[in-house]
Amino acid sequence: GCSSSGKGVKIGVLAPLTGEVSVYGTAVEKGVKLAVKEINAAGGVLDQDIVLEILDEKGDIAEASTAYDKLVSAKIVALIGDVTSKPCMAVAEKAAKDNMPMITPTGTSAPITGYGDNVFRTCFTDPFQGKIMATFAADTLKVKTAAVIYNNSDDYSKGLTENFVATAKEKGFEIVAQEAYGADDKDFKTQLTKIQALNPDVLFVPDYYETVALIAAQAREVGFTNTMLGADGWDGVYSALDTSKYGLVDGCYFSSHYAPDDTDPAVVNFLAAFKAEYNEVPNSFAALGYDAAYMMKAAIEKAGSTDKQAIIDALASLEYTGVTGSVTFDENGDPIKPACIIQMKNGEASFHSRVSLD
Amino acid sequence: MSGKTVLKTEHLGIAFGGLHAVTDFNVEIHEHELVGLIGPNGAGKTTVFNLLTGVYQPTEGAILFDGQVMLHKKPHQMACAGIARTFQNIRLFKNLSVLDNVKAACNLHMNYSVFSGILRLPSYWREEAQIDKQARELLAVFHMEDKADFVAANLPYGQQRKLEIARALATGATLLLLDEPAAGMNPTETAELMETISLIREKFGVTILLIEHDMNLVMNICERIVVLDYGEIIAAGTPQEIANDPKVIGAYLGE
Amino acid sequence: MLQVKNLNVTYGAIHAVHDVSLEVRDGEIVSLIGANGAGKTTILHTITGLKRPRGGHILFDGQSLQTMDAFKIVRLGMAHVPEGRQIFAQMTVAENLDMGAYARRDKEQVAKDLEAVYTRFPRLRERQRQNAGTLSGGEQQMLAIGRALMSKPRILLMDEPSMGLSPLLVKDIFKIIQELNQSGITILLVEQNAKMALSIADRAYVLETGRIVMEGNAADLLSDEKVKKAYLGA
Amino acid sequence: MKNKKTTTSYLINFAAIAVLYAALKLLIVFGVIDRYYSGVLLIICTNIVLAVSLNVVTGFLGQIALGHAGFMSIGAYSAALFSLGLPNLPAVPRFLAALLVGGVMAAVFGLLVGIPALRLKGDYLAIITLGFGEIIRVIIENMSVTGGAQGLRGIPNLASFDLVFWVTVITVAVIFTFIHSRHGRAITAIREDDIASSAAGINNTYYKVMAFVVGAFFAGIAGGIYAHNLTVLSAKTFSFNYSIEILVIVVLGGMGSLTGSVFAAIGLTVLTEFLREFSDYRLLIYAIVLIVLMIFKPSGLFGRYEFSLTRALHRLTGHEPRPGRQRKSPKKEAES
Amino acid sequence: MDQLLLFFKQLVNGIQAGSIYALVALGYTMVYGIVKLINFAHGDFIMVGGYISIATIPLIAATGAPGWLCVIAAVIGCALLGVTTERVAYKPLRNSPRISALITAIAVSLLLQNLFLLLFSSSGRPFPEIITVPDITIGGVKLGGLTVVTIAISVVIMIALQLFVKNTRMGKAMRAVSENNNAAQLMGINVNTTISLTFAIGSGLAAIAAVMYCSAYPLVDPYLGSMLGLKAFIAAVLGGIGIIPGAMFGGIIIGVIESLTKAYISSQLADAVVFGVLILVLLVKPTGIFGKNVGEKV
Ligand SMILES: Nc1ncnc2c1ncn2[C@@H]1O[C@H](COP(=O)(O)OP(=O)(O)OP(=O)(O)O)[C@@H](O)[C@H]1O
Ligand SMILES: Nc1ncnc2c1ncn2[C@@H]1O[C@H](COP(=O)(O)OP(=O)(O)OP(=O)(O)O)[C@@H](O)[C@H]1O
Ligand SMILES: [Mg+2]
Ligand SMILES: [Mg+2]
Repeated sequence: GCSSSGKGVKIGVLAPLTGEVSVYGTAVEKGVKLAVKEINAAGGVLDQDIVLEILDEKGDIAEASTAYDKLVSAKIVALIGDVTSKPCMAVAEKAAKDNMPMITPTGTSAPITGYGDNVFRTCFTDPFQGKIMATFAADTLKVKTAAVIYNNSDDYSKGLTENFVATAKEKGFEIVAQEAYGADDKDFKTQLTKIQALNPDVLFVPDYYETVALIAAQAREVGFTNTMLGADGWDGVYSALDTSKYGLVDGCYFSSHYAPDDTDPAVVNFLAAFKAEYNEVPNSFAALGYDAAYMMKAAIEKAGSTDKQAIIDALASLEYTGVTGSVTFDENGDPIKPACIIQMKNGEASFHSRVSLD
Repeated sequence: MSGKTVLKTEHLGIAFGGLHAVTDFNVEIHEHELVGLIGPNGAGKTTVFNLLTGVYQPTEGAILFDGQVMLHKKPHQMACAGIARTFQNIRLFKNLSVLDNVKAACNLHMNYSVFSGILRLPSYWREEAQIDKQARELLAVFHMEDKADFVAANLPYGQQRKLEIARALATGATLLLLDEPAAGMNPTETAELMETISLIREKFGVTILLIEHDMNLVMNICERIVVLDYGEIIAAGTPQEIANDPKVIGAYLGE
Repeated sequence: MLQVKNLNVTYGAIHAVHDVSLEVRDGEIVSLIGANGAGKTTILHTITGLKRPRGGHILFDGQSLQTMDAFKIVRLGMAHVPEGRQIFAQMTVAENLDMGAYARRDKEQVAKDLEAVYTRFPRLRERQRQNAGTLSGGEQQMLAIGRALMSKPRILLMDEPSMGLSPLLVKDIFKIIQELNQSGITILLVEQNAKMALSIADRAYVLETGRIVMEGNAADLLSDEKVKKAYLGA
Repeated sequence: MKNKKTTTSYLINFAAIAVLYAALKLLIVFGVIDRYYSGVLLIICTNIVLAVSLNVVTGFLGQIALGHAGFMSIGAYSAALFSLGLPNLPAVPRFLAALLVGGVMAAVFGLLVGIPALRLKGDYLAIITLGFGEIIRVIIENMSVTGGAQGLRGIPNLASFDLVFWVTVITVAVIFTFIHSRHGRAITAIREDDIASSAAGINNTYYKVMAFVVGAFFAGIAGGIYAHNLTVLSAKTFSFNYSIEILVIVVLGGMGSLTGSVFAAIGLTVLTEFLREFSDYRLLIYAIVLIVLMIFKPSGLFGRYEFSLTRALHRLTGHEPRPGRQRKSPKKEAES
Repeated sequence: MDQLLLFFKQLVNGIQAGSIYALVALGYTMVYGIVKLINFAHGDFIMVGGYISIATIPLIAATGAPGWLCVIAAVIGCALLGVTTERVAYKPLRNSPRISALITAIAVSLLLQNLFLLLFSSSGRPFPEIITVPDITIGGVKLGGLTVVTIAISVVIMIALQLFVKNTRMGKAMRAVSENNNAAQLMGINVNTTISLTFAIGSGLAAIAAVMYCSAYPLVDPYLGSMLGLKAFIAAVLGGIGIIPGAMFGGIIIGVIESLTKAYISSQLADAVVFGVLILVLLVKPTGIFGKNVGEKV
């Protein structure tokens, strides 16, 4: 933990800092910490510093739930977290009872915000991104056939797949194959060989960048040369590829919250600050954590107090523009914002177009 | 030869791969008898015990116990039928108390259910009290009542052998198979063991088949001796007959 | 050749051996007798380094063994036929004997000794390829002795070698022990069969509950009333 | 056998438990034990149930089983689906019935798995149970009733401290009496020497399976508690890593000591919570602690020792009961 | 595409994955065969080997030497790690219940994972391409050069190990130790060095496996070893744990089953099928495919 003096506005953070999914947890943590550092440097909120109570939950439901209780005992006024969907739900269930203002930066599973009016998120929902990419594939890429390879034991991957497939029907292109793999799989050649045999126009790979890097490489190995599509989980895929392999993902697209080459000062400053702080390129997890922190600050300021209900109301009517776009929340607490499509080309991920669901 | 036949084997035999460890083994043992089974090392004596107790399944022949044919019986079924044994190299429940070693063997004639056990229903108390009494009495026969709460592994060697016999008796067996009970005992201890054996024979009216290399013991307490060599019976008869049988002397006793 | 001075050995709380002193001179057969649990095995284990003494000294040709590792002690030319045989159950009879010669390099001499063992125990030759674990009790005992001989020891510690052997073989074993002794191997013999042991031994020690209570000329002990009553069952 | 002594000792222990319960209850009511600590209490109870149930198989039957989480998951899902299916049942019966359903379902699977698996021993049994555990996981992940990868949501939060506390007490008590009945004796005999046990007339297969089923049953109960405490289930949770965590508790406490399982369950849970402060260092420290403990206490903290309140009291009041082997009084473990 | 051709492609995919399992399983089985300890940390030794390689490759590249020489550093590093682990963590438990040693092994695995999590963060590091062997194409089926190398290495190691254990003096010592520690000492065998050597070899193999694995799946993270270790262990058990050719065989089998299941039954249920096969095999042959059944003589 990194709690300083008891005084100040206490905000809780829940994230997996150890265990298999700690990659994402630590990224979020970095984003949040950076934001709070800036906020406090700029005078904090309500003339007080923001004090973070960060707890690890190992990506485990039970741990998340007790960790949340611990945060409540520590008298936090609001919660940023959790990072992955299922712990998120366990926490949301309790937070709803406490009417605790809660923003999950990255909990993408649709039901999370359904637990109560106090639950918000900064990221896209699985359905949203699934639809976005299907729309993009149909309208922009004009594909006739597509295949999906997804992680069968991951709700993010599965959620995106379902919605991508559903939308494909509406948009009238054919899904020729849906291949699954397990959580810890490293070898996807079999599934890819099957897909390759059907030679679809695009391959949708809804997973996080480390797995994506492996899949991309093996897809090319079995001779699949067409375009691959992904979602915000792809952000950072270059960091998982050897420089000599950057070519593998050339001409691939993924949906994201912001474009690294965006000239919007918010983005530019964030990238600069992050690089300065941690000497690495942020991925979307970091960006979302960063924005979540700023939103919470904005809400508290707007509420003018640390009263829970006040903060929740403030969030509900918040209009905020940050790194991951300009956000308002819908009645569920899900963000209303367009997605931007990123194109990968020789080692550069650059803005391609903005897509929103009509 | 008084009394009815307890055990009868017909052409009993077993082969391990090519090796015929026991072949055409025919014996008939009568109630209350004490028969010795002797023979050179590797003759097949222990194997006979393993066949009689269902550890090995015979490759030929049949076992009749109390007139019933014992076919494809598992060891515990043999025990329930009334054949109990001790082992050439002691096999106690090392970390259990002496008392529990005996009680464990009483299990086969206890019958309160799991639930009465868990809920401590009357049947539990009744049966437990009863076998507790039985077990202690049995230990008393071996002068071990004071050792009841010792961990079996900490008993001196001689008493471990005795405990094994006590455990075998606790199954309520009518036929007792003892595999080299005197092995590793000095003459004094052996003498004591001989008394115990005859005693339990009187007290529990069991029939005993016993393997032993200690001729002093065998010749003194056995009424009848069967001699095995290379898996086959080479002689059978009273101790005197055996002691003077040239075949036996040549193969086993030496002179 | 082998000297044990005020040896004390404990198993946790159990004090198994008290101030035991004994010596085995070059070329002797020394026998150690005593009731079950007297501490005989413990003493042998301590001499060959399988068990560390609590106190006391063990000297073998002037070298002190009490802190030496078992495998080094063995390589000094000491072999041990342990209680309970301790054969390699999953190896064949032949492999077991081969292991006996592990510390030796003189190939052809090893081959000769192997032949010698097989002639001593024809049953082992019959069973060369059989897994030692499936041997009968007595066969395993033969194997244990044979294996010890394969190391061509200068001193041989035997823990109840006659245990589980047929009368005929018991006689053989004691004959073999004498032959070995004549061929120059010193022997420390632990036996339940005290009569036999004393009849072939030069000297003997009587152990009771971890203490030496009598020692001396084997013949004298053999005729000693107390010993007769306690160990010869007469 | 059933004399004054045992009866009084039962009473004493029951009294002790009741006192403990009252104490905890008061602390909760007066908020000394806040949400967080009572949450931890629930997890401790779950782990206790898991540990003592696995101890039946690993400690008393002496077989390594790496699939315990599998049975737990079956209990968890079936209990959850049951209480989801009967929304208008009053909370208490709904919860207890759900636990029972969970337990029974797990026991059924225990039977199905046990009969073939227990023909193997040692490491082979370990790996085969692991296999079954993983299969169960994969299947749950691919069924629709279980919510598949999305997990099962909206399970009513019925696991109140009072109920869970008493369920735990009863579990420990039942397992204790089971182990100290003829059946338990047979099971430990098999552990000691299965050749001798069958020669003594014990039907090894029957009792092995029995032990396995009892273990599975209570694992299922633990699953039920877990489900109604966290309201969300994910098949991933019940991977073999979880099975191993449970095994660690059992071995650390001492195989064959229920007292050990209980205290280890408490100790390790508290340790995990305590280490939460150290965020990324916690598992490192945890591992080191584990290694050190194993090296210095190879047979677990309690070995096979069982704590007995009755004995302790006797010692305090001076007059020792009949010395010798540890006789232990039931329920005691549930203390603390 | 022609179904038969597709089938062969899938078969090759299976063999590719399987050859890695085989390589890992060899190390597993080696240690188990002698020490009778399921060394749960074996997979994590592989992880360590991966990081060592990543660290050394640039240095080697700087000297202009071929990158795969990093295997030397990895082998040395892992061997040392293995021996130290044994001395520190396992040796004290030699005469304790085997399960205590098992728990310790698990703890060691946990320790390594989290140590490397602290040292190198949980984000995976790309593994450079150091083994560049041309692919072989037979009738439209491409056999990856890497696979050929992996299989070749596994086979060589398998044979070498087999000969070593069966025929050399050290090998005999190992078998003796694995059977009966005390008796081995009485034969004049230095048990400690024997066991250390066993771990050195086993861990050395882990290092080789690491290089091959990372070349096939070029991403190294602290958890790389956990699932791999498990799969390899299953392969070893399937083939008959402790039996060297068994490990090789088991590895390939597992790989092929996985691949064909994904291809023709269901990609979701692949793991379940693999375990199912394992269970069936064990039920039919309780000591694995190559395992010899050694009943206890009563
Ligand atoms: N499972 C087995 N596999 C192969 N051979 C066996 C097996 N069991 C026993 N034998 C062989 O069968 C023969 C008889 O063994 P058994 O143990 O019955 O001898 P025994 O008469 O008891 O000898 P001893 O008096 O030395 O105990 C022995 O030669 C032994 O090697
Ligand atoms: N591993 C052990 N742990 C605890 N006590 C032991 C151990 N081994 C032997 N003892 C005790 O040490 C004492 C001596 O045992 P030891 O085996 O040396 O006697 P022994 O003379 O060899 O008896 P036997 O004639 O039965 O072989 C006995 O009281 C025994 O209970
Ligand atoms: Mg025999
Ligand atoms: Mg002895």
